[in-house]
Amino acid sequence: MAEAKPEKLLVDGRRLDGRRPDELRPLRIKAGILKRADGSAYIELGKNKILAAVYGPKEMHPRHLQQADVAVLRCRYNMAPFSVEERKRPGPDRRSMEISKVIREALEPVLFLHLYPRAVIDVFIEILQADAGTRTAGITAASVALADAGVPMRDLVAGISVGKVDGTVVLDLMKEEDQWGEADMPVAVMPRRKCITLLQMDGNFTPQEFRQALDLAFKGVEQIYEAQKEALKEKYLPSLEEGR
Amino acid sequence: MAEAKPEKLLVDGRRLDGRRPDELRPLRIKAGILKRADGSAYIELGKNKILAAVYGPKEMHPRHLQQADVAVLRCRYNMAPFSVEERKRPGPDRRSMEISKVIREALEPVLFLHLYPRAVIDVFIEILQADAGTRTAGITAASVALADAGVPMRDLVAGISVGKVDGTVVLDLMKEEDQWGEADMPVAVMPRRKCITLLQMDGNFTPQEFRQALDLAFKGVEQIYEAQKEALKEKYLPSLEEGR
Amino acid sequence: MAEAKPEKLLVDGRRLDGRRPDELRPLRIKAGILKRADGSAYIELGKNKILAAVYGPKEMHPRHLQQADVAVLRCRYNMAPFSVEERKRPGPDRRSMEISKVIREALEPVLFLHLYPRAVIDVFIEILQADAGTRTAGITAASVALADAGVPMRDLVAGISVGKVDGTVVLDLMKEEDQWGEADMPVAVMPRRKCITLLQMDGNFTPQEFRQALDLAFKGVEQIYEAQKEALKEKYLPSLEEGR
Amino acid sequence: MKELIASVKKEYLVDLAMQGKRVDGRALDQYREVSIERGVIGTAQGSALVKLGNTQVMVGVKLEKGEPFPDTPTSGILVVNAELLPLASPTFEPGPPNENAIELARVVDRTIRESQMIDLEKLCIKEGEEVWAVFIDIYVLDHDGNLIDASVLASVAALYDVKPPAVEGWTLPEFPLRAKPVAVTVVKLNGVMMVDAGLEEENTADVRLTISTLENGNICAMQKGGSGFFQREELEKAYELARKCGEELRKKL
Amino acid sequence: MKELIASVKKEYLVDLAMQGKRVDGRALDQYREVSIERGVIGTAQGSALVKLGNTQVMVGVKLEKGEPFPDTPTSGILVVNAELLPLASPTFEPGPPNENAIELARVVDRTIRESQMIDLEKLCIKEGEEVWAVFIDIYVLDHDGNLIDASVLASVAALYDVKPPAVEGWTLPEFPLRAKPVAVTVVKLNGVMMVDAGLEEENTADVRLTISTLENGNICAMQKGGSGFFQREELEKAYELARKCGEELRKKL
Amino acid sequence: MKELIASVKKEYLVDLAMQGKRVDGRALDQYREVSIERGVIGTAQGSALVKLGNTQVMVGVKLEKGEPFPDTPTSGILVVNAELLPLASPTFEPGPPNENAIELARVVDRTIRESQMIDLEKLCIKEGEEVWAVFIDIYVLDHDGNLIDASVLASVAALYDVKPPAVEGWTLPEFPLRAKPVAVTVVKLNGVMMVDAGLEEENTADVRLTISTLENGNICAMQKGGSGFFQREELEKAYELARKCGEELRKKL
Repeated sequence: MAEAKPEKLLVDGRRLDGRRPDELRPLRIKAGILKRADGSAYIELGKNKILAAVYGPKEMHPRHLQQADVAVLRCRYNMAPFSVEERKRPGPDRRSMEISKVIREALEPVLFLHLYPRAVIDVFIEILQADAGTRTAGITAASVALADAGVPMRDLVAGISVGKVDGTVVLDLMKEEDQWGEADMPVAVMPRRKCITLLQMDGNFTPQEFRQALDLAFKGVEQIYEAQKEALKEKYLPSLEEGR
Repeated sequence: MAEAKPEKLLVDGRRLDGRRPDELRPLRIKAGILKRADGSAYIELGKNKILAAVYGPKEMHPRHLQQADVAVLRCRYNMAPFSVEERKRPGPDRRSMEISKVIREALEPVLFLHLYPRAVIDVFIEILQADAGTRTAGITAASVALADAGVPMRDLVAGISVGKVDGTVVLDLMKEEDQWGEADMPVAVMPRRKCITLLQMDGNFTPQEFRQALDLAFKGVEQIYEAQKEALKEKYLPSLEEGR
Repeated sequence: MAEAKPEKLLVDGRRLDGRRPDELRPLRIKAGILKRADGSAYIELGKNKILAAVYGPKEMHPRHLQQADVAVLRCRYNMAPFSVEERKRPGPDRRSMEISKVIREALEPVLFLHLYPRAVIDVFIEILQADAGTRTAGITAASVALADAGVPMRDLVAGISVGKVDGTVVLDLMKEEDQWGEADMPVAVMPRRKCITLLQMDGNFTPQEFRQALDLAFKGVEQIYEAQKEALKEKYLPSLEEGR
Repeated sequence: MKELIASVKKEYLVDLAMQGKRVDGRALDQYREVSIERGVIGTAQGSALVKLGNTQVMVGVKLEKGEPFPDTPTSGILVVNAELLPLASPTFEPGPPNENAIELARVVDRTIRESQMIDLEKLCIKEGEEVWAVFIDIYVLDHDGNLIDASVLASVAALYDVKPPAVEGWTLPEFPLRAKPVAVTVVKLNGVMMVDAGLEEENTADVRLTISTLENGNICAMQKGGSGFFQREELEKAYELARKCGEELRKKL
Repeated sequence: MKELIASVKKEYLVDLAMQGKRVDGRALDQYREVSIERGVIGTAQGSALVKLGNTQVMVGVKLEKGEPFPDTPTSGILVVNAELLPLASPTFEPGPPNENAIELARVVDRTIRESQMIDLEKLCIKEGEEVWAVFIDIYVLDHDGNLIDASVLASVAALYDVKPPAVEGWTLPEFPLRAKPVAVTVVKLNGVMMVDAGLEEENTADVRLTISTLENGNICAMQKGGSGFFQREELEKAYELARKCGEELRKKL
Repeated sequence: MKELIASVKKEYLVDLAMQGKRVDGRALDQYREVSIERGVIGTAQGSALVKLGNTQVMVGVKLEKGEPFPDTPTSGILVVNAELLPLASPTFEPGPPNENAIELARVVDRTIRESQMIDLEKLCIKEGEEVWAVFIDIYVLDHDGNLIDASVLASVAALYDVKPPAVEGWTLPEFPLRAKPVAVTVVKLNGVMMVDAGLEEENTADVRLTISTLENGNICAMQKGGSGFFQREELEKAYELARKCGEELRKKL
């Protein structure tokens, strides 16, 4: 299924799908779509289709995993076998274990874990269809799911990837750009406080490009934050209005 | 080792081994043949050679697996590496995990698990030589082993497979019939109460054939039940008579 | 990387590396070379490079593994992926699991495990470079590491391998002798009490050769014991002398 | 797959059942609202999202070239895998498939395989060397009861959603399908039989029987589950429910 | 493999041993009743069921074609696997082989391999490409002590039970065997050495030594086990027991 | 990788940091003593032992022939594996790599891979069939903080230690290397940024950022770790530290 690399990823300032360098792909977020989970969210970003669910805070079992003074946050990022071109064998691999860790560390800063000693909060992120940027889109969905579950938060977390293609710094890499581009930098941000809670990078950035990339990331995060708030409003406003 | 399919599985109303459609293979059951186990039984049905052993009721460890109001029944169906034509890799596979589950659910209805809160009863079934119908023969042996262990029971459980070969519903499929036949339906029954505790099927049955198959199964189970009682008598009668 | 077997392993009473049959390879032991471990030692014997570390006695977790009246000794013998010609896959295999067991049983006789009920002592042996005789050199290092950790001991344990090459019983097999020789017998001994705490053998020994091999082993162990004591002196004498 | 539910709730469900009623007002032989959405996953060759009430099951079908099994050198390969995702229920835990996930996958596998709905012989590329492998991945997203029926529905719908020209190396005119098996699971509450149990009904029942049928009413797979038992005549009744409800469900495929 | 036994029982066994006696009346150098049944499993190429008193070990031998190891391109393959089945003892648990099962398999492996009883060079079919693999599966059915000796006996008996013409593709006139190694395990109770320990003796002893010998009295494998130790002169004594009892056992093969 | 340390100790470290001081007298931008020993393992094609103060990391590089990945048929293979050996810390446990070991290996992998220091295209032997695989095994021997920087240093040093003629089948004039990436990890204690955290500093800090740079100051890999966060301007500062300290470290390679 390996496709050939296109000659250029950027033609006349337009990307393969017609976007400008600083443009997000089409974004859609929906809160609260699962019945059993305490909180849930669904996100589509370009061709990414991702489901996030939250259980807890609830008592941690088995007990020896409890922390006496704080709740434990557990995250599991997982790809469906059918989410990528070549079927992925079910179960965790090294990539998904690392991603689960950085996602957890991206969400921890906004949670008041000290409010729930001995408890656990579980965050599950399922990639149903993958098109680059799944970890950051997963964070975006997970923080909506946490809010939907009623878990108190300092701020939301919004994630986006920035990168470099054909020498230009661009926002929100799609699959082809991720595959053939020169750099990829996933970023997660607390949108109100402007704090960076996830930062990874591979490829080649000059210091100047690094700064540009951060600028773009902050710009993208603002739009994502709006979509997050919209999704929560969409779910809760009707019931709030009913309540009047 | 794959053998060619014979032209016919049924010639003049006789099967490959000379049996009529409603005939069992030669059956032999022996109770109490292991020293360490609390109860045990050995069964030969055709070329099947199967050993079953029971440990318990005993305290469940680790404790967090205990059930406060009931004993836990655990079953493990396992095939010896040398029990089949091509050596089987040791350890559980998906097939044996499913079979272990349906065997457990076939035995549970006859046990008084509420008598032993926090306890566990372990049933181990080892297939030493396999010739089709191992799960049902395993149930037959396991229920004798449970009786041998002195576990109180509402009834025994007797298992047998029925199927369809060359369009005819037949009792107790042998390996060739299982491989090339048109349907296989393992059944387990509480012989005195006529209750069905295991029922699986794959292949193709008309509703009428399904009914016929059930009739045959009940007929086969009666003979198996006699052999089960005989085996228990054989072990316990001598000591009972000594006791006089 | 398979090399051809040399025509002879013993020429004019000299071995491939010039040693006589009853000679050890160059030996160097150093105690206390790791900061975090409670005790540690490093050994070079020929081309073997081995690190041993000890943690404990400390409380055993999880608790259900505690023994009410005695400390548990755990040993883990492990080969680095780069320690052998062909890269070894990380993680335990059947060989290392067996070796870990016999090493534990070689060390247990010198420890006062009854002094530390509910505790655990962990011994880790890492083979950084392998050249035959790793299990016995590992025991030699481990017992120095135990002493370095301050664990009370009845005696040290010194290990060495003896074997047979070209019909002659020889001390301390090197890799080529292990590979092409006719017998290999790892031995571990409490040097002061002359008790044998590890004995394995494979190959072919006449009863007479077996006796000769034991003689050689006891002879080799004496030299190893001296090197062990030297290593401990080297580490502790300076501080003892300071203390005067 | 059992969850603890309050005994007072159980008693209420049993009482209702004895009167032929159910907690959500359905008839004993009535399914919850059935929704089948096809083509939901672009990276799969075929896909479907099935909802039975709040239960949601997604299935993706992937086609890949592979080696045939030595004993069936001219036959394609069918692999069915089920994941009880931890996001679907507080009782599902991460890790390799447990016995419930394995049973679910194997009952779906038997239903598909024994119905012969896929003409596996047509999926041979080169005898003994290369065949098409059909991977059916069942992804349980929200567990509100009756996963088997939902999984069979989603698997069959996803298979019928396969558009073969999209697969590299594909030469057949179409994906070779020839039947529409449907599974109907009947549970028993204190002797009362009902179909499409919701989660609480499922947890109150002590036994279930799944019967997979074909267009002509023939049975291609069965599976009893749970620690209870059936009387002979209850099996007849279960078959009637399976035939009748199966026909209804098949119309939606 | 240690089980807890009451300390009063242990003291009794030790007292008996000090007087040269054993709980079941045997002499210190005497085996329990030895029974060897061959050809018990039709699906195996060779098989045997060995009983040492109440200890029961079954071994099945399977022959299959396989690839040789790169460093021994002209040599057949020997694989020994041991399963301490949970039905054989309350202390055996389901799961992959633990260190006791692995040690058992490896001691049997070394005994068979180092005795050179199988002429592995004859099991080469095509150099570097195809050889016969010999799988020895040890199945412990009832554990009443001394599993090593029983397993070696059953393995050697099962190998001699192999009837090669029954194997597809086999061309040699016979299965190439040329020795009968026998393992004798000696345990030490408070300094007293005895063979064929029953379970309680085994659990009372703090150390054991297995010595595998050949027809000519040569040693082909040894293994010390347990947390105790041996004096030099005890090894001499152990060898004498192994030679003498080994000869007796070999007669039954 | 967090260990519990007494809160009074934490407070002391934070107080020091606020005054621009550290517990061992170093400056905030100062590494502990760096020692790099090459060629320590004869069975590896390249090896190095790196010490950062008491932290010790050994790396062995092995070259083996292997099959290329289908999507990069002309490219050699790079495999990085890290073992947090239980002898290196009371908090490391035996078993398969946990998330900390995997993260460590993957950050080293990205640094090596994205710097393009190994010319993988030159490691192709036969397109689509055979290429050289480069195995980098990171062996953490003593954990006193800052394992990432030590592991990158040891890996790069070990790669430069590779003497290709020693490898069977090798035909290139040399092992094709072309860059020296260096990782610098910055931790933040109550807003104060410092490099090369010792264990206690590491356990007191709530966040770290690793920046791997090339000779020209470009960045080839980054990784944030820990449950804290960074402000935008702190990233600028971290980059400056990475560039400056990276240059110093590179001189030792």
